[in-house]
Amino acid sequence: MQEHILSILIFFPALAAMLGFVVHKDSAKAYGVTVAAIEFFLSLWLWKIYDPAGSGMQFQELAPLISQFGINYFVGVDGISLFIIILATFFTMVGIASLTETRRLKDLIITLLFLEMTMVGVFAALDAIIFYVFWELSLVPMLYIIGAWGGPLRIYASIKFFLYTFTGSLLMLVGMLFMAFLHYKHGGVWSFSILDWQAMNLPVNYQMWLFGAFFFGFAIKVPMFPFHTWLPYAHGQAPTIGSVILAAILLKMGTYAFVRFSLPMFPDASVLFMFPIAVLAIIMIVYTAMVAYAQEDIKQVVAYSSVSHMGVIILGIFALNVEGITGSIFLMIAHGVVSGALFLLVGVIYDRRHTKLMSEFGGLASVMPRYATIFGIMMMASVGMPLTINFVGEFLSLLGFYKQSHAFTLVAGTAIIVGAIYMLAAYKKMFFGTVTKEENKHLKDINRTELMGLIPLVILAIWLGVYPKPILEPIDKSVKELVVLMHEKARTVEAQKRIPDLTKSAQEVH
Amino acid sequence: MEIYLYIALFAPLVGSLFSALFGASPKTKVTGIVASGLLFVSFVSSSILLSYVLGGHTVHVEMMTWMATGDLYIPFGFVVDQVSVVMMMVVTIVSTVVHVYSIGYMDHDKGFNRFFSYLSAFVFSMMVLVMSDNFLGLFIGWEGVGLCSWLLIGFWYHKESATWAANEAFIMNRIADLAMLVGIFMLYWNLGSLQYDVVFANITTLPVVVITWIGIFLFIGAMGKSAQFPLHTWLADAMEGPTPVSALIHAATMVTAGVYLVVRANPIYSEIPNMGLFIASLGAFVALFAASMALVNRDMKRIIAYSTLSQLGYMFVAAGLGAYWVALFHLMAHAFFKALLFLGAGNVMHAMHDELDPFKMGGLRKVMKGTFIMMTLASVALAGIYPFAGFFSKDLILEVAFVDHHYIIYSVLLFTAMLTAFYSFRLVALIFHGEERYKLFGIHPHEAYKFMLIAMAPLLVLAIIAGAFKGSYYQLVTSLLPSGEYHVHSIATYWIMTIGTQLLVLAAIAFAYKKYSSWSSVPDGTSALEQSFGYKLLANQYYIPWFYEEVFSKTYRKLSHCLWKEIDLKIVDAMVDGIAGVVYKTGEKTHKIQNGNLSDMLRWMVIGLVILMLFAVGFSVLAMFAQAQVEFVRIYIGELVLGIGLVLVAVSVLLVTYHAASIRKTGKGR
Amino acid sequence: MFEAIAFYLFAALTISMFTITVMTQQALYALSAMAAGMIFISAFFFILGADFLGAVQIIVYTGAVMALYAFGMMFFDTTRTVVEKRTNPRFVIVLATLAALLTVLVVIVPIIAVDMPAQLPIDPSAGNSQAVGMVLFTKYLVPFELAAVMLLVAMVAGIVLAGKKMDKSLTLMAEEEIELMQTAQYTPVAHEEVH
Amino acid sequence: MEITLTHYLVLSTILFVIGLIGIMRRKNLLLLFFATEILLNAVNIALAAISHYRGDYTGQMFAFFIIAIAASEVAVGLGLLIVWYKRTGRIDLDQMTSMRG
Repeated sequence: MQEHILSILIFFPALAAMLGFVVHKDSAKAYGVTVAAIEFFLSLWLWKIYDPAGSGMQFQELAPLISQFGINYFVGVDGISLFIIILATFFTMVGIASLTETRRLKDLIITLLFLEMTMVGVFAALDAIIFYVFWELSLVPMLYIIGAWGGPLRIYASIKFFLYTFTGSLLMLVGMLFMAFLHYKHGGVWSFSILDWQAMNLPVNYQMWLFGAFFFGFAIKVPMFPFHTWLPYAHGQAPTIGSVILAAILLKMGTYAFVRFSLPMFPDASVLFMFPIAVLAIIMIVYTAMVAYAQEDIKQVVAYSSVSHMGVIILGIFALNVEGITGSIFLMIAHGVVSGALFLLVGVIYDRRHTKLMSEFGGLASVMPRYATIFGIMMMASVGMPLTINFVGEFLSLLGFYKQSHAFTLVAGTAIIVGAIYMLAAYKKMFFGTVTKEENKHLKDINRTELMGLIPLVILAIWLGVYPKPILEPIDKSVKELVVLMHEKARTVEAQKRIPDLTKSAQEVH
Repeated sequence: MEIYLYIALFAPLVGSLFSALFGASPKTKVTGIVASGLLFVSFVSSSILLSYVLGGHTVHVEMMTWMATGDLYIPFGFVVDQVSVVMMMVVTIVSTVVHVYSIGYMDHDKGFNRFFSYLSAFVFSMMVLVMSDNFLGLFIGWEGVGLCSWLLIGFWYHKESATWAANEAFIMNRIADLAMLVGIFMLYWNLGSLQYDVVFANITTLPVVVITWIGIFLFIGAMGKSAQFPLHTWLADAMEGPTPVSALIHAATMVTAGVYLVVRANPIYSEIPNMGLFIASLGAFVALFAASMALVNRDMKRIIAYSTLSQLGYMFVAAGLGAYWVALFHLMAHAFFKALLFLGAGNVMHAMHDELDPFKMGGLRKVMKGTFIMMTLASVALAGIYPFAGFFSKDLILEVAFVDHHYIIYSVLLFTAMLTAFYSFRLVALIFHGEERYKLFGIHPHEAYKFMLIAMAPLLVLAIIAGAFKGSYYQLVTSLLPSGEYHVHSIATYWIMTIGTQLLVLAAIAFAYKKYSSWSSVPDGTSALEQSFGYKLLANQYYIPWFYEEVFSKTYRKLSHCLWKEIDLKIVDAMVDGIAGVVYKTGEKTHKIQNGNLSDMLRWMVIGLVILMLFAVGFSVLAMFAQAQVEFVRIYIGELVLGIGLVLVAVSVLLVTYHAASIRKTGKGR
Repeated sequence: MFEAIAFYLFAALTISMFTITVMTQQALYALSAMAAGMIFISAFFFILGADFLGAVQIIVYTGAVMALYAFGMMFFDTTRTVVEKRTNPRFVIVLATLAALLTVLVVIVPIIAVDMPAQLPIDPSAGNSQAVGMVLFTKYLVPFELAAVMLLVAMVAGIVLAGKKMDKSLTLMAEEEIELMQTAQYTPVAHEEVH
Repeated sequence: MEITLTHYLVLSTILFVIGLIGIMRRKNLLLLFFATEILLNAVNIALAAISHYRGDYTGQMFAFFIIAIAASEVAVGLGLLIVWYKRTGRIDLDQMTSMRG
């Protein structure tokens, strides 16, 4: 079973979803929770049997699909993808467990389980075609979730979401095909294996074009400024569960792909485009944080804040050193936990009042103290309070990028200021002051179902902030391999300078 | 000894978590008692550690790894050495007193349990801050106290002003924290470690420019936490919090964290003397600046807050001039008498039903004898009268400035000392002497609980006798900090200086008493003094908060609104929608081509054929050029292809439009 | 000299015949002009030494194709003048010229520029028909057979398509019957014509 | 006064133009067929000429096959035309709009 653990992880939810059609609709939720829990424990088991000392991809599985074009079913995990997979299974479980939706619940759960398959698939795929297939497939369930269970503008939002991300990924597909062709030209055989591609040594101008092609696909997914506008609509219209999954996992696909594709395949281009991307990331951080401050809808605040944090992740990735990349991968997980939790929290109040306008609230701290407390903890995690999960990631990302540019880091560091501004302002508007609206006076505090989803997230947010080592170590190991590979492949002097030579520094120490 | 270290550190955390368990439940005295008890335990452990450190040892533990990646390795490490143990003592003493006091002060408050949870959490953060053995650990505490400060300033969250002040404090501190983070980044990338011992051992290997930048960034961090100009406005607004909070956080401990940082990082600042001079000058400026604002203020707590600011200025003068032990000593002494002053003010507030204007009080010494004595003595200590604590610490700073030949700083500080004496006794005189103006407002003041007064007693004692520890303190800390006896060489000068200062201060006190002890009316803003420009300037805090609000807050608000409405929605998003719209409209417009008329289709076919062949010919011509090895064509082949392609597209578009026009014409004709 | 005169003569004739074919309003004129044009084209083939092709041209085009057209036209009302589309003639001419020039360019330039070697060099010793036969039955055997099959299929298709309802004759049927038949078979067109 | 390949190609082009003009202006389906025949013949001339001037039979072969294809096209096309005429009584292109997009 161990050697097929990844296939089981990918296809178990899909299988369960298909079986779900015959489950009676009253027991659908129990069924969904059970399946998601089993999947989550399977992923935990994957972590347990994952060998932190081992190098490269583990639990590789390879089955030929179209062998003359080198397309294989090829999956595997390393420290980078392992935790995002666990995060995905975790959030599906938490999401289903805390579902309060009543309309067509069974369909929703089945959709979510399909979505889980695609998410795990994306992060486990080592073949570009498999990766692409899961990447695109993930759009479909999300399209349904937004389009079927969303708010009044759901059709517009879901179509915008779909077309926007789809357009980006088409460019990515072109890039992939060209990569495979280059591999064919170079070595005489077609290959879509990511590992083969990482071993290819491309001329700098090829790297630049390919980097650009991949960049659009990833950047729209992240979403980077100025491709971010689909996100507020999607979040604004999506049901709570949709927003949670979207923010926690789907956005990570973009940043993960940067680490998996762009960095190891095009190290020179990464160095070359580092500063333009850093500028975009900084605009993303500051600009979206300011836009978040102007929002009137609490969900939009969280949506824009998640864009802002994604900027820090991007910055960390393009630090191109171990500290920065490790930090940004950790921040992906942290951001997943925190923004997922924040969206769940917004869902809680939306269920009660059916509005997300902050002006409708005020003084909730006295009516719903538990809710206010959890929201406060998560808000503090979001603004990067030390000993919460976000701080570790943000600190390492910024620390890493400081090596590349001092001034940019200083500007990007305003994230911690502007982040505090919009979050505190929003918190003040919602929770502080006196209760002015009659409807708010008798709001029920958070109930058990909701706590079930939120308490684990709170624990996670603090536990990983205090003791990030179990996660940080495997990530660090894989990232080191990545950086070594990048340094070896770097052709330009600039790239060799910017990407640290780990082998040399290791020798110096010993 | 490690066990005591852990007890001292974690007892407050346990207290906080214990109280947090009852956070949403109705008030129980238990939380207050347990939290205070645990703090006392922490205090005892600190004392044991102090005696251990006095024996010449230090304790250094590494609890566990926090972050480790790449070359970065940051543990949760704690160190109890001569400097941190002093801070630990100050923190635990003041916080124990404040905790016990708060049991009485917060007696009638609904958020009693919550309050103790926050307050103990603050103490824990502060302990982390002072005990950490690396810069990032310090940063944890640094942010932790910021968080607790936010929680406690906004404790009465239903008050708009309180939550506003809380946010202001947090955000201003964040600005400074960013600089501090950058300083930490610089340390890491230059030295590869954030441990104090490693950093301080290797700091001299760096170029001076780098050290200067590190020093600047770390100091900006310190400026935020210690509310130095221009990041000072939050401190006065922070007085919205409950008074014990002001005593503990905004007088005794948190605001002195900046001074602690500079003292702790003394090996860095010793390398850059110019920076030190700048710090000292800024400190002197802030001392005077804050004292001037305290002169006219009509809010009891704000007056004391400005006084705190002013004293922080003193500490920075000492630290900037390299007299780190003096700075730390003043920090300690100041913590005692300023906390006492605040707690006394808290008693008065309680008695006066949260009235803060001293002009509406008067004559309270009859009903609040204990408080009156304590506040008077605290003010005496603050003014620096012999033999109270302030005399030993504050006059020492004056001496330092004098001995180092910084006469401008010296005279500024001397003048400030007079102002300090004046505003302190203006406050005392207005509150406790003169007519009982409160009767106009129908208030019936009463003395605070006995145990609150008893709780304050240790502070009173320390405020009086702290100066006596100077010798042993000096012995203790100079084993870690640069030593330096600051004695005026000539005995005569020394005596003239000391006695002169005392006389000036006494004169200021006398003036204050004379002017305010028989005050009889409540000023209503019509007197000539209140109309004068100088008064208005001071009363409005030099219009700096107004300036910040108008220039920064409003701009930020407007800018962000504009970014959202004008740029995000109207440009970025509209661009995307525009592209989609163009595609859609093109489809709408051109679907007429598919009118099913075979004849038209044939014509389109010919047009398409022409366009495609134009492309083919264009490309082959280019290929020919490339083959002919025309250098520029080879270089600009991409651009050429693009250009010719564009021209071809333009031609085809022209053709299409022309044709479409002709189709429309025939359509009309039909 | 003789060759030049022949070329220009036939060129002029062909062009004028085909112009008539394209421009005339009478279907019968068009048919006749085209038949003539086809014969003149075969003249070029003879000039170029492709005797066999010339013969095939005359036989197939002027014989078979034109006969087919002539028979086909018997079904239609050919006496009516043909109504043309009202389009900008200048545009049509420009477009047609451009297309023709480009086609020629695309096809010819590589042949001339690259100087492709002859794949099946003309053998002067053998006569044209003989040589064509040799090539046709060796290298192009399969295409040739395929072409034969295709012709057969086309013939069958032509018969089947044209021969449907041969038993009914529109000329002999009464108006109502035709009407009935037409509406029953094809109503949508009649409706769409209204718009 | 040598007749070169260029002469033939120009002739072929002119005939092709005529054919294209026919295609674009004819509305009567039958006459449209005529125009396509002209196009095919124009190409045939070019092929035969190239074959001659380059001493290569390939051109002639292609012309031959083109003739064959033209013949079958006429057979099928006329059959279809007759069916259409039977249905509608007209063979105008304008009425064939069932492929409207």
